[in-house]
Amino acid sequence: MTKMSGWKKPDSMSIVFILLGAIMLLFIFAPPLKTVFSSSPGTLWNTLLEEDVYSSVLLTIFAALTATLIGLFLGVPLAYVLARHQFRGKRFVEAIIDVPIVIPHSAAGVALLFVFGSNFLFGKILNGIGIGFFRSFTGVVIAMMFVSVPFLIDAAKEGFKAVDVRLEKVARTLGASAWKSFFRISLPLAWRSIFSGSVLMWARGLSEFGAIIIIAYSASFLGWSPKVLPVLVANRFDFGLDYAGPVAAIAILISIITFIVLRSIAYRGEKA
Amino acid sequence: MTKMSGWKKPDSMSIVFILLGAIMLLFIFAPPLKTVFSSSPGTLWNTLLEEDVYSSVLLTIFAALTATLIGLFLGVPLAYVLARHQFRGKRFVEAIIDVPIVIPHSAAGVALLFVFGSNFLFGKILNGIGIGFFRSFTGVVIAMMFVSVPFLIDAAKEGFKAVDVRLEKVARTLGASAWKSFFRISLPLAWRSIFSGSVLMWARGLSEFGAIIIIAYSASFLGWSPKVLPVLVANRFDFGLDYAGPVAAIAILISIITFIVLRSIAYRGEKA
Amino acid sequence: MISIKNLKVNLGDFFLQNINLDIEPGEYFIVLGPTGAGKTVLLEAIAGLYPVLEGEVWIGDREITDLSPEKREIGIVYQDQALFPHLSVEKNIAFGLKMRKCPKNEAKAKIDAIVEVVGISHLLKRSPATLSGGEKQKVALARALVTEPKVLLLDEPLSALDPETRERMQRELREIHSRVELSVIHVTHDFEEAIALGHRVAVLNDGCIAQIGTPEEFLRRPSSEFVARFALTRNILSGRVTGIENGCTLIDIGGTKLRATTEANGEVRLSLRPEDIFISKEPLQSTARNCFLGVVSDIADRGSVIYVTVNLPPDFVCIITRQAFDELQLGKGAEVWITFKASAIHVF
Amino acid sequence: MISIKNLKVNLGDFFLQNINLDIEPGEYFIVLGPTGAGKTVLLEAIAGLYPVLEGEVWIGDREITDLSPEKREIGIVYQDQALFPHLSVEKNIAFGLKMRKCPKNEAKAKIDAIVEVVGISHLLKRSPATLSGGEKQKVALARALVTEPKVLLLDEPLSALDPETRERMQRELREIHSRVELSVIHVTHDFEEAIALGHRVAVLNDGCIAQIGTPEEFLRRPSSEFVARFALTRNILSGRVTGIENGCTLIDIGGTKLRATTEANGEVRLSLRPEDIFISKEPLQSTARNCFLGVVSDIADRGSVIYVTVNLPPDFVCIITRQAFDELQLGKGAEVWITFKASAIHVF
Repeated sequence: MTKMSGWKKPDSMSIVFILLGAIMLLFIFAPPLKTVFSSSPGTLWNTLLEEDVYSSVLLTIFAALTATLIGLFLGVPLAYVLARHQFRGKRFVEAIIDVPIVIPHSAAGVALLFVFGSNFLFGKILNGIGIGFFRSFTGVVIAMMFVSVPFLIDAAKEGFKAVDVRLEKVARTLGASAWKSFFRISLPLAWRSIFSGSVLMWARGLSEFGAIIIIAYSASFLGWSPKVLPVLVANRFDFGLDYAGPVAAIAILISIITFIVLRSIAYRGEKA
Repeated sequence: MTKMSGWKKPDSMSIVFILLGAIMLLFIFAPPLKTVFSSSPGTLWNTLLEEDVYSSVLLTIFAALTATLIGLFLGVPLAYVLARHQFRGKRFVEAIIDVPIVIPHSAAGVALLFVFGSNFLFGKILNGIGIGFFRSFTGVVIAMMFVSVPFLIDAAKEGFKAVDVRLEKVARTLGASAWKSFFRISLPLAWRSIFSGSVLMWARGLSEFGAIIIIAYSASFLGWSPKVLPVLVANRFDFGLDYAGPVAAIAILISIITFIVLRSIAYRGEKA
Repeated sequence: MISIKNLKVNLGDFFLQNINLDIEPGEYFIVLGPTGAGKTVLLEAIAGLYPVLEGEVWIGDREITDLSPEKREIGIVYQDQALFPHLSVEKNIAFGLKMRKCPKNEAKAKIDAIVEVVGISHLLKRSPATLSGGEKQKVALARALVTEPKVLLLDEPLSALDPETRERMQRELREIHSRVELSVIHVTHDFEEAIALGHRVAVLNDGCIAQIGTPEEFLRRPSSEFVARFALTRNILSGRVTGIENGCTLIDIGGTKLRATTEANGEVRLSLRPEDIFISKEPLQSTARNCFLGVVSDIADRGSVIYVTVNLPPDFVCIITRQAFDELQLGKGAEVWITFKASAIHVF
Repeated sequence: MISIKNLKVNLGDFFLQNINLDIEPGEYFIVLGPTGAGKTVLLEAIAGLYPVLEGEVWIGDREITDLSPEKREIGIVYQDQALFPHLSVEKNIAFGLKMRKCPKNEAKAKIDAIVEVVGISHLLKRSPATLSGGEKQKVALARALVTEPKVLLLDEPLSALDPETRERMQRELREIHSRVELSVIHVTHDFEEAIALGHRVAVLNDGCIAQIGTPEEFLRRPSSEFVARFALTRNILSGRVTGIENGCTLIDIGGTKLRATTEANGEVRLSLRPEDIFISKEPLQSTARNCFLGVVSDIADRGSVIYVTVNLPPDFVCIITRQAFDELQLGKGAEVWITFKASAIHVF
């Protein structure tokens, strides 16, 4: 007499929604998948062995990592302040944080030049201490950081919000200073969100093209002069889709695989 | 005898965190602000009156809007399914949704060509019904949609999650079908998140450069053949920062102002 | 009116199974269980809101197991009321009528009637956010009742309320129920609420029904120690049957010999309700077969009543009114006599 | 031990103000108030976790108003315990000692001692997520107590527990408190909890203290109707003083004339506790000055005790034990006599 209740028979809405959702997923996932499978593994391997490809991969990964580390140092405190304090204009500050997501990427590159270019304030300071910006590793890092740091700040903010503020309060009454309560309670409990925000920031940095092409078409790095991966792809596309395909596939593989692996580490052991 | 408690005296951590946070905010907000104020209002106005600038503004805004509307139609159902149902592989599906954020933008353009290009499956279908993709308005819309739809889906998902599922259940027992309960209860209660997700999607579409430059350096639109704003900025930058500045300022102004205004509409009446 | 036959649902960690309930028309039926016993899921399964693995749900002679929730004519009220926050009180109540395409005049008449019964006519234009807990509860009740369901499901409807409102709402629930005759299934974890409201009560434990009966049966004859504890029977003791004397069974509980009316043998567990024990300064002349001298070891003041623990050993918890307590002038360490009938002892 | 002088804090919608409390060393002090009265904020202000607008906090003869929370030696336990989820029970308890740089051996000895007192030695290696509500509460208590605070603040520590555990924990709190002598401020919305635990009680209403006193004073002499309602004094009536007879004041409550010992005049509000009313089938021969015939209009069964409403009019709610109820064989509509002393009537 085993039977399923009527509830389990999907209603018309569920069917339509799942169908529309599947189209959406197909739209999102088909292009990268098609790109990856359009090149044979052999072609991908040979492409990866080209000097301007592997130097580009190294530059891109390393620059994005540097940007993420600086982002952690400056962004996590901001996220904590926003998660814990109420103040006038907080909405506005939160809107500002998302500004880099919404301004056109090439305009972001131009805007960064306006501030960090050698004729301008921060640029002069950087120059003064011997750090170049235009066509430099620093320029790449700053561009990546600018466009990607909102993801880290937003994720960290949500992470801190999810930590019961009373845990910190109890820690204080037990003798912990504000610093100790932050490092022993808040940070360990929010690390999952911060880590997955960092992964997103890193991956988003990796993906940046518009701001970087304005600032650093190529950058000197470890004796090479590589372009970042997105620039390399666009550069090769000038010679046609067949030529750009394998590099695009490599770029996609690197970002998707690291993103999904690191993200699953962040969520390991946690329920859906 | 009025005095403030010791609690109100900021501790050293608050001071350091606010300082670091302020640096972060300055880093984010100074470049766009500097760019906007580097051109006089008169210059901005004259630039806006140039045909290739205003046609570009119209193309960009309208294409991003079209992308957002399609995103709403396909993305909101997916978001609802993800918010309400548990299934194996849900984590993976959620990771897939964020893939467009993390793959290099130029690679995304290449990937879209692999699927929508005239030699490929969807491209053939589009061609068959007389819709071009390469260098077309459709291409711009699809590129924008691809890179920006994750923002809408994620926001809508969070919005639906915040609606107590028991409201829908009560509606069902009161005689509402699944559809009615969705349109009368779930959607009105999640609209704020969906709207602010749409704003973010729209603004993110506006900002796309890498994928679009691969697919549509310029597109035919209302008799003109404009480039999207980010491409126009990069294009003008080839002639120098002074030439690109005003267009970058216009692009930044349009995106920031619409973003902040629409966002404050979304949150109007809600507490911080 | 409503019959649940062999119901089985998956609760993730465990199953709710072998659930058989027959609820009479107009009966106020309570399902009692601790937090996490699956009480809410049981209601949702009945309403068609949670998948059923096995079993059937019938309303009268019509099986509804496969019906979608909107066709079942079963109303539900949740603990935190689940009012639609974007609709006014009036529109909340009208929602069900609108969904069922009830003509406007008729809807108005029905709303006016139910609002009268529940006593919330003055709240119609308000937004749910501005209501107090008790008011919200009444609106949720009116919203469910206005569609004239065959069965009303109440999911811990009073536990989010403060004690005073809860008592008042219990009384009002009894009154509303007596005015609109329909079958109610009310789940709660509060034993006193069950006793105060239920015609019959079912106790859930480990996914099964541990006992079904009237409140009186739960107080007098709990089927197991679990039920006895849940019924706040504060004295649950172990003993050994040692013989029979004058028609009473003698039970040795660590030296003290109780007289009980049971046919059990060997090691036994038994319960004794605090209100069945009489405390006095002098030994009592009565027909009660058990009378012992002990020492007051704990006093728990509850305002109107006071729980006095008397140690023989073992500890016996007794309840007395404040008035009696003041008259007896009890304090910790005082010597008192406790007296109870042989029939007050219940052996599991 | 701890003195709060003229405290004022901002609660957003309103202020908590004119708060003056002097708590003795070793006193168990209860702050009672409805949900949203600012009880938690009051505790956090005392602990230095919430900004104080005006006023002072003293421990002994040391002002601590400006001290940061980690220097105040005030422990706090929240309603849902707020255990650090990423630390084991042992590390939760050790946290405070570690922060205070207590040497390892000494810390171990202190933990062993407190764990013994609270009775959780067997839980040390467990993760907080695996504990039951009562166990969590004890761990939170041990964590606060191990640092030997001067004052312990308890924020509704028992209200998240089920009724049986709550009763047990009340008893254990009393015992733990008697073993570790320190001042406790315990906030709750549960009047019975306040009565069961508090040496003294303060009632909060509208941001001010409405009354401070012993539990007995709250039961016998509530300062206002608000307090009386909160103390679950079920009979609150309006009347008019009509004269004096044999040393008793006559109060007319809608036709029925009560005899009270008050010097009030004119229109009055009065309260009468249900346990002060005696129910009988025959008029009672006693020194009690008030004796009336009425009709049973409602019966609310609470298991051990039963609330019987007798209508004269007006309604009088009386409490009797189940045993007495069974003996009287009461039913709705039965005629009964109610009897109470003149001194049982409290006029506000």
